[in-house]
Amino acid sequence: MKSGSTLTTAESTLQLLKPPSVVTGHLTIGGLDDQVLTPVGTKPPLAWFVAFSVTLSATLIGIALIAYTIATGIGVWGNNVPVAWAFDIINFVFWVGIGHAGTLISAILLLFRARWRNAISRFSEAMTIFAVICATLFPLIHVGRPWLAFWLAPYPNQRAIWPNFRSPLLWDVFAVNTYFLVSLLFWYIGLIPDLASLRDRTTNRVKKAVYTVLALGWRGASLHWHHYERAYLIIAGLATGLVLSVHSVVSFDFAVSLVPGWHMTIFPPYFVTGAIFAGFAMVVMAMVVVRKTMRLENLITDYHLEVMNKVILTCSCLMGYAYLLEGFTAWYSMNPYIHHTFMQYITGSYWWAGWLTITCNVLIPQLLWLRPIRRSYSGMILVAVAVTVGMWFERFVIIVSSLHQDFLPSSWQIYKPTFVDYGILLGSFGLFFTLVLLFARVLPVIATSEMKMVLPGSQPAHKGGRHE
Amino acid sequence: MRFKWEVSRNFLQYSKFILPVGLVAVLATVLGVGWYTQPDRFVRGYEPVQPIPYSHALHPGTLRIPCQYCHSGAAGSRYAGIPAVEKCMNCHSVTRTDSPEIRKLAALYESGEPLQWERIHSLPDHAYFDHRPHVNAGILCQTCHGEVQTMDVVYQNMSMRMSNCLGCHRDPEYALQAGSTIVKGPEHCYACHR
Amino acid sequence: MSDRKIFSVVGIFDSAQHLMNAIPDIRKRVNAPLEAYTPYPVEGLDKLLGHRKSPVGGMVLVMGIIGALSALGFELWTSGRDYPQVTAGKPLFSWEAFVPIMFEVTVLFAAFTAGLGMLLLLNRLPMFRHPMLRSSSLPLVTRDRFALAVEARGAEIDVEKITRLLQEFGAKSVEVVEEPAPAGVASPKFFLRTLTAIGIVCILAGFITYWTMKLFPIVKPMVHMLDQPRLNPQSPSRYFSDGSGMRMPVSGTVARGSVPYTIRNQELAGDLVNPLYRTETVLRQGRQAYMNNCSVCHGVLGDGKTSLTKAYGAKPANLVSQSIAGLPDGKLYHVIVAGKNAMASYSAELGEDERWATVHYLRVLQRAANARDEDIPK
Amino acid sequence: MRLPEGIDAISRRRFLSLLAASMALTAGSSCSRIDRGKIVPYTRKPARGIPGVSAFYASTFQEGLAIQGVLVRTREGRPIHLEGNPEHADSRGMLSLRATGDLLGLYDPDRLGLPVHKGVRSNWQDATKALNNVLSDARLMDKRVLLLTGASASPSLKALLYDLRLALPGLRHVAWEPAAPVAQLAAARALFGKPMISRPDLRRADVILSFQSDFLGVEPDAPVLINDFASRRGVSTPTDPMNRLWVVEGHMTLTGANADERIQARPSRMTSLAFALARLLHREHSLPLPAGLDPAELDYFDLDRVSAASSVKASTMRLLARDLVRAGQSGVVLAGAPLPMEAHAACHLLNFMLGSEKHIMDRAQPFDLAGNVELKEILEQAARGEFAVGIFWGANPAYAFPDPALWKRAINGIPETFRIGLYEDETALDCAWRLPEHHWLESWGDFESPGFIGIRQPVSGPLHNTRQAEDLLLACLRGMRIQTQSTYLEYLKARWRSGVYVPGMPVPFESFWNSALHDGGVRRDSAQQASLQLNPEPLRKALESVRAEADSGGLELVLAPAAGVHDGRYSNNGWLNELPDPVTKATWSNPLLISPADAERLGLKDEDVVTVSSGTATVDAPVLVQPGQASGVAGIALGYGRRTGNVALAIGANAYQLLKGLTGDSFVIRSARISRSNSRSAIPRTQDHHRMEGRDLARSWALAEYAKTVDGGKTHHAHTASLIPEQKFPGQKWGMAVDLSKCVGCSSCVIGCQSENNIPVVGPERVLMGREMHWIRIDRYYEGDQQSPSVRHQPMFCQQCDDAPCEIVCPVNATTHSPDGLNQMTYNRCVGTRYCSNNCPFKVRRFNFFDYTSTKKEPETLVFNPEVTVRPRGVMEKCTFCIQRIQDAKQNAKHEARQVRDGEITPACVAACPSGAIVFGDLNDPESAVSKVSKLDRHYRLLEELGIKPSVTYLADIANPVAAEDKA
Repeated sequence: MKSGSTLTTAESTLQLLKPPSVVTGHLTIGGLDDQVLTPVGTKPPLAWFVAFSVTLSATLIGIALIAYTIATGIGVWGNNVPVAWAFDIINFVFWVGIGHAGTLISAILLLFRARWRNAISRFSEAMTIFAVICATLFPLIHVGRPWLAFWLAPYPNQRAIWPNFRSPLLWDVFAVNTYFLVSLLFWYIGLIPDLASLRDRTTNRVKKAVYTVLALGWRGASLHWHHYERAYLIIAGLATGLVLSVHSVVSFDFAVSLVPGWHMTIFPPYFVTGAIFAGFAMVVMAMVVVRKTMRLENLITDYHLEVMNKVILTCSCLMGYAYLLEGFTAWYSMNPYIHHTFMQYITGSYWWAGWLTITCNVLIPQLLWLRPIRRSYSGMILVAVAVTVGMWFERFVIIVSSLHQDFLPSSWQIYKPTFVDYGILLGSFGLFFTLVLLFARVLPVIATSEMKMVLPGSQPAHKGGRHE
Repeated sequence: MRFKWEVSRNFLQYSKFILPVGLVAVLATVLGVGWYTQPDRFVRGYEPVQPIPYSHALHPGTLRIPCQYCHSGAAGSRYAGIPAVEKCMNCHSVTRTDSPEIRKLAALYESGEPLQWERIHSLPDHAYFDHRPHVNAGILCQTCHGEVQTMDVVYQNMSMRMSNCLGCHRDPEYALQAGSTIVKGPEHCYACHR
Repeated sequence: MSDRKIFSVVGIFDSAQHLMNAIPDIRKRVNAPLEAYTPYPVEGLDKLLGHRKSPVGGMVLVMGIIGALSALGFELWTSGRDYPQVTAGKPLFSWEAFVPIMFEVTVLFAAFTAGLGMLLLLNRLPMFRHPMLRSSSLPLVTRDRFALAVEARGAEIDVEKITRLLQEFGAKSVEVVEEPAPAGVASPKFFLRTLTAIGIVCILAGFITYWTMKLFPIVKPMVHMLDQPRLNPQSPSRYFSDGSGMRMPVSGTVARGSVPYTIRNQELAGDLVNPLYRTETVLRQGRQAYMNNCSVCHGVLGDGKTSLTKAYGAKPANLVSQSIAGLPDGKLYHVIVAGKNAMASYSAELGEDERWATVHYLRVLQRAANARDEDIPK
Repeated sequence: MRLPEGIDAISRRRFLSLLAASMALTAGSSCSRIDRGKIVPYTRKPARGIPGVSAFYASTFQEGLAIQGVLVRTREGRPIHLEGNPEHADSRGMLSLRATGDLLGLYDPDRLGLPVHKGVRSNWQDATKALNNVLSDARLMDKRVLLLTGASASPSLKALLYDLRLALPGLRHVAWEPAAPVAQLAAARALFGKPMISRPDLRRADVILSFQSDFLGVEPDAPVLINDFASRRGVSTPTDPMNRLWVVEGHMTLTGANADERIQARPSRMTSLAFALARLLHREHSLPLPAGLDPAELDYFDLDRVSAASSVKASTMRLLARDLVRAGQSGVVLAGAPLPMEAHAACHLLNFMLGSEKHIMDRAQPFDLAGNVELKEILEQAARGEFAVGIFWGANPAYAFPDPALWKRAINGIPETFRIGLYEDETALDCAWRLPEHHWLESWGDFESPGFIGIRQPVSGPLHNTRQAEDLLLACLRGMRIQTQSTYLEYLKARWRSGVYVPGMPVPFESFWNSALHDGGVRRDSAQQASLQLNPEPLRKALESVRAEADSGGLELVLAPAAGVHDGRYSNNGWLNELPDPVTKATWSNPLLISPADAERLGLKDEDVVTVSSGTATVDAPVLVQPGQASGVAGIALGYGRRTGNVALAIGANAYQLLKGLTGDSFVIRSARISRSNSRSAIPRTQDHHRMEGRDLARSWALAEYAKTVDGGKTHHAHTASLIPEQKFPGQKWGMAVDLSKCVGCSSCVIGCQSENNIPVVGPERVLMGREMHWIRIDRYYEGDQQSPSVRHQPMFCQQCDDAPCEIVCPVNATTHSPDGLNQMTYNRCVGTRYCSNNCPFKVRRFNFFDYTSTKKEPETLVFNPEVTVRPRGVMEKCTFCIQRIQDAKQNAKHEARQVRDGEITPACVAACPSGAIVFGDLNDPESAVSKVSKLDRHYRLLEELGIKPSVTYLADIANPVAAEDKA
C-alpha cells in the first residue's frame, strides 16, 4: 500500500500542531506501533536474561519453601500464638496494596479524564494482576490445612455446611477474587485492539494463530468501538468502586476484630491510601527501569514520572496524617489497650519497625517537594524503594506489633521470623518480577490504541486528543 | 498443511459451538466423576467376606434373636459392639457343635485367640455417633443398617455421611416410633463432633 | 475477480479527518450500509454513522441488581435458613455483615456483564470468519489507516461506482472484499475428530478427578482426622501380641460399681433381698433386659416356647411354671449371675440393678401367666 | 447392593497402594475410606466390660513420702485417666499432678521391656536363676546383701522384707529417697523417738507460719494441704473467718507466692528466727516452755540480736508472735523440707508451745528412710567390698547420689549387681542385671496412711515383659526353699487375712477384700499424736549448734524437687517436663533463681549461664531473676540433668551434685559461689511478661478492702450496651466459676486437662517460640516492687464467651455457638486460618503448628482418650469444658429419663483441682453450685468491657494481711 505517502501526511499534520505533553518528540500513529509492538516476541537482550534468571531463582526458592511449608506445617514459620499472623498476612496485604495502583491509574484516572494515564495504564494494570496473583498466594498457603482451603467457597455439598458470611476473611476472599477477575477482564479488554494489531503485524504462523485467537477477531469496526468505549467506561466506574472497596475489605480483617491497634474506624481510608501509595511507588520503580531499557522515554515522559511522584507525595502526607490520627485515637480514647499498643509501635519491642515505617513513608517522600528530585531517576528510585520498604514494615507494625502484646500480658510473646518466612517473601518478589519481565517481552507494555487516540492529530477537528 | 488449515479454519468457524460444548462436556465429566467417587459414596453395598459365615438371615431373621442380644452395647454405650466369642458359645456350646464353622469358633474360644471380623460400618474418627439416644428413642436398627435380618452376608446399606445424619435430625419422623415426642435432633456441632 | 459474492467495497483513508469528511457525501450517494474501521475510537464517528446509544449501561444495571439480590439472598438463606449457625451471638439474619460480599458480587456481575456482554452479545465476538479479517486493508486499519466500507452483504452493488466515489472523496486506495467461500458443512471427519478430542479431554479430566477424589483423603500431608492415632473400642492393635486392643482387666481386680458376686451356691443365694422397689421405671428396665437377653430362649411370655425350641438341644425352662414362681428372688438372681444347666452366666451383660429388675419383671410374667379375674383392670 | 465398579476392595486397595508408591507419596498406613479395618471383640467376656464404657478402679499412688488414693478410668482394660479417690480417708480425693501425669509413664516407649544382662537381651528364666543363685549362695555362705529401695509405707512389703531378712541374715535393706525431707524424720526421731512426718490438719488452722515450707507446692502431702488451706480462703462475705498465712522464706516458693504476709530471710537464719519466736512467745506472751527446757537457754535468741542478724524487723516478729498467740492452738508452724533438723525441732517446739502439736499436727506417717549421709556410709562399706550382692530397686543412686565417684567405687565393689526398675537408667547401666518391673499401674500393693490402708490394684495387664518386684522377691524366697505364696497378690491377701481382717467381722474375708478393692482400701483409726512427749534434749543440742554456727555471708542455695519431674523420677515424662513451674513458668529446664538485687550486683540477666559451685562440685545453669527471692539466696530445682531417657536426656543440670560436701540432710547449701560464663541458654517459659500493666485482670483485695468495696458497692462491672438482642439459651447454659482466693496456682488442672484431652507435648524449642498447647494455663503476675512482689494466680482457659469474638471471624464456621452456651470448636471443619486466635482476647486458643501425634506409635498412643479427637496439624484447638464428659452425662441422664444433676459433670480441671477453686455447672439453674458462686459479691468477668459476655466468672482473690491498725 501507499504507506509512505500516508506517513508524510501524518507528519505534515504533526507539523501543524504543537506537540502536547503526552509524548515528546515526533511520533506518528504508525511509528507508535513500530516502537511499542516491535520488541514484542523478539529475542530479548542479555540483560533481560540475567534479570529473568535472578527473579526466576528467587521464585523457585519461594516455591520450594512453600512446598516445604505445606509438607511440614506452618510451624516452619515464626508464627506463634499471640502472633498467629505474621509474614503471611503482611505479604498478602502488601501485595494487595501494590495491586491498587494499576486499577487506580487505569480506572479512576480514566474517569477523571487524566490524559497522561494512557501511556502507563497497561503497564500498571499488568502489575496489578501480578501483584494480586502474589497476594492470593498467601491466604492460600497461610492456612493450616491448605488442601481444604476450598471450604471457603460457598459450594453446595453433602454436609450442608456453608462458609460463614459474617467473617471478614470470607469478605476478603470475595473481594480479592472479584478484584482479580475484574482487573483481568479490564486488562484483557484493553488488550484486544493491541492484540489485533499484533495479529496483523506478525508473520510468524504460530504467533499469528495465538494472537488470532486472543484478539477474538477484532477488526476495529466503529460499531465495535462504540460499544467498547461504553463498556470500558462502565467497567472503569465499577473498578473504581472496587479498588476502594477491596482494600477497605482487607482493612476489615483488622478493623472488625477487637485486637487493640486493629479495631479502628480509620482503617479503611488509611489502608486504601497506603495501598495507592505503595502501588505508585512500585509502578515508578518498575516504570523507570522499563522506560530506560525499552527506550520509551518519548512515551513515558518526565511529566508522567513527575505526576506520579506528586501522587506519591500526596499519599505520603495522608499517611503521616493517618499515623498521627492513630496516636490521637490512642490518647483521646483513653483506652488503655489501644494506648499501650500505640506506645508499642514507637517504643516497644519493634520500635525500629515503627520508626522505619515513619521514616520511609512520611519523612523520605518529603524530598519530592523538590522538583529536581521529582525529576531525577536516583531520587525517585530512592523514594520508591523507601516507600516499598516502609509500607511493608507498616503492615509488619500493624500485624506483629499489635498482636504480640494484646489484652492479657501473660500471653505476650516476641515474634521472630524464620528463614522460611524470608524465603517466601523473596519468592513473592521473584514471582512478581518474573511475571513483569515475561509481560514486557510478550505483550505490549503500552496501550497503543489508547495512545493513538491521544496522539496529536488523531482526532478530527480538535487540537490534539479528544479529552479536553 | 492444507488439512491443518482446514481444521483450524473449521475450528475457528465452529468455535462458538465447539468450545462451549467441550467445556460443558468436561465440566459434566468432572462433576459426574467427582460426585460418584466422593469418599464414602461407593461404600454402599460393601460386603466383605467374614471369617465366620455368620448369617443374620438365620439368627435374627428365622430364629428371631433380638439385635441387642448380641449387640448389647447399643442401649448403654456409644458403641453397639460386636459380641464376644463367648456370647456365641452361650448357644453353640450345645447347638450345632458338629458344624465345622462352629468348631472353628469353639477352638478360638478355647485358645482365647481373638476373632477378627471385617469391619463394615465405619464412621470417621471425628464423628462421635452415639447409639444410646438413637436406640432409646425407639429408632429401629434397620433405619440405618438396612434389613439386616434378611441378609445372609451383611453389607452396608447407608452411606453414613453427614447428609444422612442431618437429614434424619432435621426430619426424624419417619424413623421414630408412632407417638414419639421428638421433633428434631440436635444440629449443633458438638452434638457429633468434639 | 472470482465468482464469489462481494461483501463490501473498502476505501482506505489517511486520517480520521478525511474519513469523517467523506462519510456524509458517500451516504448521500450510495444506498448501502456503511461501516468504518479505525485503529482507535474516533470521536463523532458513531454519530456520523448513526449508531444508536449502546445498551451496555442498561444491561449492567439489571445484572448488577440481580447480582446484589442473589448475593444477599444467598447469604441470608445459607446463614439464617439452610443451616443456621450462631456466631458471636449475632442474629441469624444479620444483614449488616452481608453487605461487603453483596457489594463485591454486584460489581462482579456488573463488570462481567459490561465486558462479556459487550464482547459476546453486542459485538458478537469472537468472530473469525468476518470477510474483513481476510482483507488486505485490515492490517492497515489496525496500524494507522481508516477504512470506510460500503457493504453489499451479499446483495448486488455497483462496485465501480462505489470505487470511484470513494476515490473521489479521498480514499487513497480501494479494495473489494469478497464474501468468503461458503464454508459448507464441515466434513464428518472433522466432527469425528473434534468429538474424539473432546472425548479424550473428558476421559483425562475424569481420571484426574477420580484419582483426586480417591487420593485426597489418604495422601499425606493431607490430614482429615479420619483415622486418629487413638485406640477405639474393638479395634485391632499391632502392639499387643494377640492383635487386639481389647485388654482383659487383670484377674482379681474390682472395678467401681461392681463388687464381684461371691456366692457359690443357689441355695445360699435364697437369702438375698431384692434391693429395688417395683416401680414402673424398674419394671421397664427389667422388661428391656428380659427382652434383649432372656426372651430368645425363655420366650416373650416366659413359657419357654420360642422359635429356638426346635433347634435347641435342651429345653429352656418354663419361667412361669409353679416351681420357678415359687423360688425366692435371690435364687432367680443367682441363676442370672451364675447360669444353670445349659444357660450361661449373664453377669457381663446385666449390671446388678438390671439383674434385680429382671427378677421383678419375671414376677410380672408369672403373675400374667396365672392371672386371676381381679387382675384385669376395670 | 453390590459394589458399583465390580472390583473387589482388595484389588482396589492394592492398585491404590501401588499407585501411591509409584507417585512416591506416603499414603496413610490404613486407607480408612477404603480399608475399613477389622473389628476385634473380646473372646471371653470380662465382668461388665462394655466396649466404649469407662470402668473405674480404685488404687493407690505413692511417691516418696506421699500416698494418695487414685481412681483410674480405664477403657477396654487400658487406663486413660487418673483422678483422686474420694474414698481414701487420708488424701480425700486430692491427687498430685505427678500422679495424674505418671499415666504417661505407663505408656513410655523408653521403658525397659525385658531383662537385660550386661547389655544383652536376656529372659526371665535366666534372670531369676541368677538372682536365686546369688541369694542362695549369700545365704549359705553368710554373705552380706545390699537391698536399696525407695521409701515405702507398705505393711505387706515390710512383712515381705522381714521374711527375706529372716531367710537372709546378711540382708541390709536401705530405703533411700534423694529429695525426701529426711531432716524432718530425723527431728521427729530425736524429739519423739519415732521417725515420722506430721500431717497438719490445716482446716483447723487460723494462722499458719511457714519457714521455707512449700506445703502448697512440692512437699509430699501438698494436694491435701492445698485443699485444707483453700477451705478457709473462699469467703463469701467479708466477715467469714479466714486463715492467715505467714511465710518466712528466702527461696521463693509457691507457698510464699500465696502468703498473706511474707518475710524474706536467709534459710540459715530460720532456726534462730524460730527460737527467737519461741523466746518471744514465752517472755512476752507467757506461753509455757516444755518441761525440761530452761527459759535461760533461749536467751541467746534475743529478738534484737536475731533481728539484726537476719534483717527481719523486730516489729514484724512481734506482730507475728501476737498473731500466733491470738490463734493459740489454731496457730501452726511448719518447717520446710530443705531446712536442717534443728529448724524442724524448733518448729515442733513452737507447735508444742501453741498447743497445735496435738490439735493440728494430730496425725503422722511413720517412715524409715535413709538420707544421703547414711547412704554414704553404706556405699563406703560397699566400696570396701563388704557386700556380695547389690539389689537396687526403685531409687536411682547413680543419678541422684551427690558423690558419683563414691557410687562408682561402691558399685565396682559389689560382685553381683541387680537393678530392678522401669527404665534402663543410670543405675541400671552400672548394674550387671537389669530387671524390668511393673509400672505401679500394673502392680499390686498396699499402703498405710494415717486413718487408711490403701490397696493398689493393677489397672492394666503388663504392657511389656516385666515382673512385679515383690514377685521377684517372693521367687527368691521360694528359691531359698522357704514356704511362701506363689504370687504377691496371694501374699497380700494372706497378710490382709491375718493382719487387717478381723475374724469377727460380719462379712467373710472374700467380701471384705473385694469391698476393700472396690473402695481402694479400708479405714482405720488414725494414730493419735496425743500421747507424744517432747524430749527436750535434742532441742538443747539444736540450740547449742545454732548458737555455734556463724553466718558465712555467702550465697545460700536452696535445692527443692521440681514441680513436674520431682526428684527426677518423672524426667522422661513429657507432660511433667512441659508443665510450667507454678512460680517461674519455666518448662523443660531448671534455671538458677537469683534475686533481682543479686542479679544487679553480679551484672546478670535472665538466661545468662553461670557456674554454680559448692565445694568441689560445679553445675552450669542459666540464671532466672526471680522476684521475691531474698537477696543472697538462690534456688535451683532437683530432678534435671539426667543422662538416660530419650525425653530426659540433656534437659537442665543435675543439681544433686552440689550436695556432695554436705554433712547433714538439709537441702540448703550455705556458701555456694556463682561465676558467670559467657554463654547464654534460653529458658523455655510459657509466660514472658509478668506484670498486669495496671489492667484489671486478676483482682486481689485485702480483706479490709473487700469489706469496703462491697459496702460501698464499688465492685467494678462493665456495662455494655448492644444493638442486637441478647442470645437465649433455653435449656442448660454451662458455665464455670473460678475462685482466685482458693486457687494457689499449683497447676494440677494443667496436667488433668492434658491427660483428659489428648494435648500434645511440643518440646522446649516450641515452648520458646510460644507454641505450647495447654488448654488451661495459670497466669502468674507480680505486682508491687521486684524485690518483694505480691503474686497473683489466675487460671486461664476458654471463657466460652456468649458473644465470642473468635466465632464471627472464622470463615468456614468451624467455631460456632451451641444452644447450651458452649463455644464449639469443630476440629474437622477447621482449615487453620488462625484468625480466631488473633481475635481471642484471652489467647487461649492453641494451634497445631506441626503434626505432634501422627508419628507416635503404640504404646505411646494408648494414652489417648478415645472420646476426644486427636488433633492433627493445621488445626486450632481450645478448651471445650470437657464436652466429652458433658455429652456422656447428658446421654446417661437421657437414658435414665432425668435431667443432668448438678455436680454430675466434672470437667478434668475441676476434678484435678485440689483446692476446689473451679466450679462447673448450669448457669440457668439458680440452685446449681456454679450459679450461687457466680453471684458472690466478689465476682467479676474478665475483659467484660469488650462486650464478649464470658461464661466464666472469676471471684476476686482475698488476701488476709495483718490489718493496718495492728501494724501501727
